[in-house]
Amino acid sequence: MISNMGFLAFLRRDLRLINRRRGEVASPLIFFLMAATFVPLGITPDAELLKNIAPGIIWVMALLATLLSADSLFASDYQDGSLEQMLISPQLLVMPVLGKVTAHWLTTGLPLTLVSPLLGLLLSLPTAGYLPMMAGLAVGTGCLSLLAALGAALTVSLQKGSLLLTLIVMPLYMPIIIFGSATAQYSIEGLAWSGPLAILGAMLAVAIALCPLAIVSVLRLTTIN
Amino acid sequence: MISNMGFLAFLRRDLRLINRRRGEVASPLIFFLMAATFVPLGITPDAELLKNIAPGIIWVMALLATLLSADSLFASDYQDGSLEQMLISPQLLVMPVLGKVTAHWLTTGLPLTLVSPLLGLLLSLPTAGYLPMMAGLAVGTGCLSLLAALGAALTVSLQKGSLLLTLIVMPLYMPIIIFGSATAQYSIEGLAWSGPLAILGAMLAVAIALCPLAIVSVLRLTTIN
Amino acid sequence: MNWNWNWFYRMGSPRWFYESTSRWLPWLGALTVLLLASGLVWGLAFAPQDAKQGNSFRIIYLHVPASFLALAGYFLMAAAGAIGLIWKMKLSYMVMKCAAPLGAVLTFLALFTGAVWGKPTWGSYWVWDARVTSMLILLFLYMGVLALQYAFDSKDVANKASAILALVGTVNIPIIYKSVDWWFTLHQPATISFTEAPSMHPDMFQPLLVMILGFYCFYAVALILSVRVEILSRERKTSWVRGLVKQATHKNLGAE
Amino acid sequence: MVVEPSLLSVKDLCFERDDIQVIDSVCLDVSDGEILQVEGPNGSGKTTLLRLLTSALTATHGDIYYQGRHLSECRFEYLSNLLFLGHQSAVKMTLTAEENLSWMVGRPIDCEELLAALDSVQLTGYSDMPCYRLSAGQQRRVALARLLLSPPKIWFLDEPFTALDRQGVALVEQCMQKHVDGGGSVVLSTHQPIAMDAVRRYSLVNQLSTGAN
Amino acid sequence: MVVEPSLLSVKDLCFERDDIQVIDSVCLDVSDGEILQVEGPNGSGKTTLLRLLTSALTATHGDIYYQGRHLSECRFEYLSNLLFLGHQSAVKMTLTAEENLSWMVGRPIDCEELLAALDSVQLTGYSDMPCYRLSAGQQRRVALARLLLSPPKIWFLDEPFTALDRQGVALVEQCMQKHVDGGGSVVLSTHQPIAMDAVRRYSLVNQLSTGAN
Ligand code: HEM
Ligand SMILES: Nc1ncnc2c1ncn2[C@@H]1O[C@H](COP(=O)(O)OP(=O)(O)OP(=O)(O)O)[C@@H](O)[C@H]1O
Ligand SMILES: Nc1ncnc2c1ncn2[C@@H]1O[C@H](COP(=O)(O)OP(=O)(O)OP(=O)(O)O)[C@@H](O)[C@H]1O
Ligand SMILES: [Mg+2]
Ligand SMILES: [Mg+2]
Repeated sequence: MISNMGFLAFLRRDLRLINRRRGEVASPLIFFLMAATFVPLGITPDAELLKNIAPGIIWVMALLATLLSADSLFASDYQDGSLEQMLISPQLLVMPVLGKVTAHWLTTGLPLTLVSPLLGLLLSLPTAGYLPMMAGLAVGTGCLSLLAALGAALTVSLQKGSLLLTLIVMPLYMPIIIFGSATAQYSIEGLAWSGPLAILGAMLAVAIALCPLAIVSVLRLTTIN
Repeated sequence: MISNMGFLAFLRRDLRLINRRRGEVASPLIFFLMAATFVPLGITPDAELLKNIAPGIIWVMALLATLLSADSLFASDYQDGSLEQMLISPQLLVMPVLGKVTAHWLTTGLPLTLVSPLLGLLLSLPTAGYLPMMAGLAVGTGCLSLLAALGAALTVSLQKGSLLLTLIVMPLYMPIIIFGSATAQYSIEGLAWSGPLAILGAMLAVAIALCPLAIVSVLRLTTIN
Repeated sequence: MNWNWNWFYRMGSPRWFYESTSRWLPWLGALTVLLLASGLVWGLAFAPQDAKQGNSFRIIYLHVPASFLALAGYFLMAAAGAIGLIWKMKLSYMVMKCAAPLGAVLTFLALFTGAVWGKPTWGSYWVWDARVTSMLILLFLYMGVLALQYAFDSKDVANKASAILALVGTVNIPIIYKSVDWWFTLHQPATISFTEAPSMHPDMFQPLLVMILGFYCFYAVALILSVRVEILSRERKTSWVRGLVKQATHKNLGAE
Repeated sequence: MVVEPSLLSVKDLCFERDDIQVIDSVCLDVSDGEILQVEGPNGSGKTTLLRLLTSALTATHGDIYYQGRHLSECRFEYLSNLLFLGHQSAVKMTLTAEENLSWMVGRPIDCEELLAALDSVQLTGYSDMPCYRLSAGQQRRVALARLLLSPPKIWFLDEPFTALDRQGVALVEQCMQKHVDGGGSVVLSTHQPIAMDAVRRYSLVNQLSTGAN
Repeated sequence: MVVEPSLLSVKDLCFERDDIQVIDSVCLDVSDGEILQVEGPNGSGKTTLLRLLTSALTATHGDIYYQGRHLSECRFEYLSNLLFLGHQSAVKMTLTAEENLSWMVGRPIDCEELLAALDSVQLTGYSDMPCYRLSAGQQRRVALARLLLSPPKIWFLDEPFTALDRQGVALVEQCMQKHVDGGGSVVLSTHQPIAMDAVRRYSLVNQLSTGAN
């Protein structure tokens, strides 16, 4: 009974919930693509200029896509009473929460990482930048999902939480975005990019260890009403 | 009875609903400011480069802020049955819908316009750009709100509509963002910026005339289930 | 007046569509194969090399027809949606639904061939040229319609909602094209635009015409085929589809 | 036959959703001063029928007449004379009881009348508390306070007794009695027995389950 | 006094929310094979009490004992033996009835058992339909099918009869009877009369409204 309520069960259920609405699976990918085309439209089509800002733009986009989809992470579970059922279940909630976050990453962070070479192409990213950018995104979006889940847990009991969530989570994203875009930037400039990537990895490790615990206690706190 | 259910009534009610969550009133402002600080972090702190991309960045931010807050425009009314009550009320729904959209604009577009000089300062916008940028934002964000409302109406009955909404609305935003950022760009380059502003104005006029009608018929459609 | 509209309503009947297309689909299919095969062989093997671009220009025989149809397909889709909204015709919704993925694929093909072509001619796969940008936005419009179509569980609502979105998109397409064009001229001197097509040598142009015709036929065949599949799945409970199924199984058994 | 046309008359109403016939040729009449209870097991289509009658849904087939005229001719008049209370009660959680009520009534109304209505539904101390702080039954009472303030002639009530205690049920019954006595009509659906005599019943049969079982 | 400790025993439970005493020194005992009905008008704190007992809320004061031991000592055991069904029924609208049920039961379960449970709640044809296409009562039935599959000893049911037709109410009563006969216990709140004899009542008085009126 307990094993069934664990990591894999939640992962499977959330993926199934997301998959039920077929339009939704592809949309993080498309959002990413679409938002990236806005930049040249609003700024400049000049490849020379775009090249410089490409990694930064891609990271800002990754961040916004994660945030946009995060507010529904716990919202529907809260409204229909599933969250309450989770909270009064006997086992520790850490694994279920990690399962939910993984499902979120699999449907935002991972597709975004996979589509990033295409964005690099659109924004004339130099060839040296592709591999580090993908590595950085793969690791960094994990952190993004975990932090977004924390924000979602904090705002779950508020009706209109999505903007508030952004406010809470954004400051926490600062270091990730700095090191993330640095990873690509370093390799473009010919420097060793393992440094910022290692820092990202360390942040991910800490986030995996601490965030689920924090999320669980925050959920216990905010859903009491 | 009919006059009470009109434009002003909905405007007043929506403003009150938004105001009830005090954290929400300031948040578009703060979102705007915060997102703008990400740009130098992720991209470059170089003022020369920033100057060129400032209007574009501000417009992309305006757009994302509008989109982020749009998905709750009709969602709560749908869930608690208010929308059904609206739809079976005897009068035409155009005025109420326009009231709701105006409330949305007053809490996103308007504050964004007001705070934009500060962002210009952060991103080293040249002095000549301030006035045209504000004028462009004031007019353009109106269009953004109307189109976002159309997207919100299309996705209101879907549980996880926020990403889908982005997908639907973004392509429609392209002309607005082009002319919007051009307004500031022109004046910086010393050209007459009344041209793009006039086009924005024309688009707003068309959107005000057509969008509410479209929104009403879409709402009648999507809420039937 | 009545006799005047009869054909129109009969045309709206899925069964009529299915049965009449059964008759002339093979002919259209044969014509498509003929046109595409001859156009390809002519264009790829016999047309002269381009003076500046060498053999890489031959991709034009895919690129231009795909681009044409991508755009035309959107208008067809929107028109089908409008007919569905106004005359509540099931068949035209089916046409709209099937035109969306087809158009999206063609748009992608145009983008892809353009990008591949861009590498030898422009030196990079992607350039923010006006027409290229508006093509990308067209792809997004298609995707919006597709996503909306599949997001609703009620087929009726899905049809109407995506029809409305397609219509809003058609209002926007000219605006988008104009604004992107204008934006392009604002930002960039026309170094690598292809707005003025170099007047082509007739030996190059004739196979292109054949290919464009072939693509139109191909589009028609693909659309009709997928509409027929859609009809069968939607009308599977009706007696005439059951009859068809019975006939088909009978034939299969007879063959064995 | 009928000399004086009945208030609401429904002829052969059908509703199909995704190829399932949810409502199958319903014919009914509601005259002034009448209470009609739509009955049927879960899933038999009571909510769907009420939503069809309030024109929140559009029938695939069949006609609705209001005072003898087809609905398409007098839609505005019909909708102005109608009140609908569904499973969802349209109470905004972040607004107070008073704000919710004044909004829902849909006509200018003075504060005392509002407070009096809230008093009658036993929400005396709660008028300026946001509704998410009320219990399930109290939230329902906010919506029901509309019945005390509403001029419309026909009420459509979908399970009005949900979440109400005994005293609340009695109150709603009282409201309905008063409305009917004043010449209004009520169409309601409920699974609880009603302690009123003037109730006529209309039974829906569950199309699908009769087929499936 | 008590030689055999009762299953659940509550001493002097208080709950305060925003300085309002919602639950005021509740003392109660539930023994094996007993049905306890928590009574009280709307807003008297029934839901709050049930949520306190299931530890979804934390009491400001007072103790809960499970089989004689304080809850803090045997939380895991208590929670594994408990089933709670609240106003919100935790049914996911986009999942099918079958998926919802297999998820909610929380233990590996084979398909036939699931279908049999759905059959018993009269959802025979509906097992693979997404739940938003079900009627209010049918959605409630999906949640109630848990009762047929649940091993927990204590059931906490908050208004289980909401939206159910007469046959559905009888079914739930039957379930409760069977559960109690097997040595389980039920704590429920409802405003509808229950047609069972073994029901003990516990009355809550409405603190605020008695003060206010
Ligand atoms: C991803 C990149 C590209 C896209 C999206 C694209 C898109 C289009 C479109 C939409 C058309 C049809 C225009 C119409 O409706 O008349 C077109 C035509 C054409 N394209 Fe491209 N194109 C791309 C790259 C290229 C490249 C790299 C070349 C070669 C230098 C090229 C050469 C042409 C030519 C010669 C035509 C036909 C001329 C005309 O009818 O105006 N395209 N392209
Ligand atoms: N989230 C909340 N915040 C503050 N107060 C609340 C909240 N929920 C309920 N209350 C208050 O607590 C009291 C008890 O509420 P509760 O929901 O327990 O009542 P109940 O007995 O279940 O009523 P009902 O029969 O209507 O379901 C009520 O007076 C209510 O106003
Ligand atoms: N949104 C929907 N989409 C498709 N089918 C639906 C939808 N809502 C209800 N149905 C189906 O229509 C039928 C009638 O539903 P309806 O809600 O009208 O029943 P009801 O009589 O109100 O039941 P209850 O007593 O449970 O409220 C049911 O069989 C249900 O499965
Ligand atoms: Mg119902
Ligand atoms: Mg309660």
